[in-house]
Amino acid sequence: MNILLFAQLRDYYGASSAEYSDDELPLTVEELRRSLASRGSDEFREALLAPNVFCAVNQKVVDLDHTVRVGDEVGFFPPMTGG
Amino acid sequence: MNILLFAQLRDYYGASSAEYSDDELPLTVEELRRSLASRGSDEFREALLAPNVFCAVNQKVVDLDHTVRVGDEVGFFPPMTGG
Amino acid sequence: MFEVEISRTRLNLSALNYRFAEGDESIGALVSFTGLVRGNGIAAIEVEHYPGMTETVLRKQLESAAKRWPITRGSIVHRIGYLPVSEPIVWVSVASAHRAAAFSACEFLMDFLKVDAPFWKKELDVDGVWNWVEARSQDQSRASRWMGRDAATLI
Amino acid sequence: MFEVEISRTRLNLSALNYRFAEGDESIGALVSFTGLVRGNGIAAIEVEHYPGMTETVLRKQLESAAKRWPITRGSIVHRIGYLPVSEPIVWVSVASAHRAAAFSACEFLMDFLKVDAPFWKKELDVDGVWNWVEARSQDQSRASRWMGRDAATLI
Repeated sequence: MNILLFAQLRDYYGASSAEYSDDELPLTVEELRRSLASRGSDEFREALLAPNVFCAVNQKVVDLDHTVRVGDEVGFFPPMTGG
Repeated sequence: MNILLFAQLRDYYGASSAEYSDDELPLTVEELRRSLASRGSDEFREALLAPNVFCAVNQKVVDLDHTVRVGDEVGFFPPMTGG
Repeated sequence: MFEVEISRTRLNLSALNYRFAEGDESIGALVSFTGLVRGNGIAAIEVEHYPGMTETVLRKQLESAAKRWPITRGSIVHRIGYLPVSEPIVWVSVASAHRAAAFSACEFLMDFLKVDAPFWKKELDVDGVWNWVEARSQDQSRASRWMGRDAATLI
Repeated sequence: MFEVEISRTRLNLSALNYRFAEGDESIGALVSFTGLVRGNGIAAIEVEHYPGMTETVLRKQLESAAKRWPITRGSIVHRIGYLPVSEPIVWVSVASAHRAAAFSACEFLMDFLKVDAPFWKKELDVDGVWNWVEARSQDQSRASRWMGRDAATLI
């Protein structure tokens, strides 16, 4: 699975997506977030674990207890600032 | 004095203004309105005496007890329907 | 920059919009209202006004809006004369740093234009008969909403 | 007619406005919002988005607006990429028979676009440094105003 990262999260991670092994799924969004956070810099970890980070599964914003399954598209991003 | 008439009031009166003798001034707007109403057709009288008719003195909407003096610009008109 | 214009000729919305936003870096939000002649059983309308009074009333409405909200620019352009269906009757535009003030001021201006600016419309029906348009009570009640409200609660 | 467009090139407001109102005689009111890059100490912004999700979210917002208010058309066009000061970022336009629905729907769309559509902005400051824009809590509270309100009370 490819986890998509946007804005600050992408900048801190240094890439717009992170590879993640399908073997570890299913996981909740929160479990996935903690696991992914441990892979990056301090800056990245802090930004990803911030309480206002959003997760979208299949392009829909979901809660932290949502279950991520094989084949899902997952994205993490900070609060939106369009318009 | 020329009293300006707009929309239905002008149509019913048959002219866009009505001559009025300065000698009769000052009068309240209501006195002026009743006096003017007696000069026109039944249709005109009814339209001018309708409770929702507006009077502007010097291009400002005023109440019926406002006093009209020599030199004032007076206009009567139905509720506005712009925009 | 507050402008009022009464126009005998077709409103050029592109030109109006283009010109309106230019040259002020503090502007972050533009809200524009365009009123069009609806074709509900009519062929055209004719609009008349009270020259002089109209401009005064509209300029005062722009001043009132500027006192209630931090708006940078405001413009009201109103057509008079003969207008076929779908033709623009009125264009009201407000510019501000932020959108809340621009939305509120634009709606406020339209609500008061409807009830306080001396314009009158008649409609040409499909049988070729002209009928004066009756004032709508909803317009009066929409304008009343703004009375006595604290400007701050609307931003 | 509900349209969503993500544009890499400068928004042509004249063309957007012109095209939007054409060909529907039932339309009596158009309300348009244009967001511009404000020059408060910055030289430019850069906007990125989540392709695919953005379009889905904006289309759903148009559908929500159409459920709450009797709107005839709705269009959201949002820029991405590098935008200098005063350049239009977003254009939201709503057409309806009457103005109340058009004003409410347009403001509703902007309020939710700000908090629910996956766009992110960074600003280039006068020292040439890029800074990510922080979300504003006011935007969240403006969007919350629409929650649980009966659509009828807003018309």
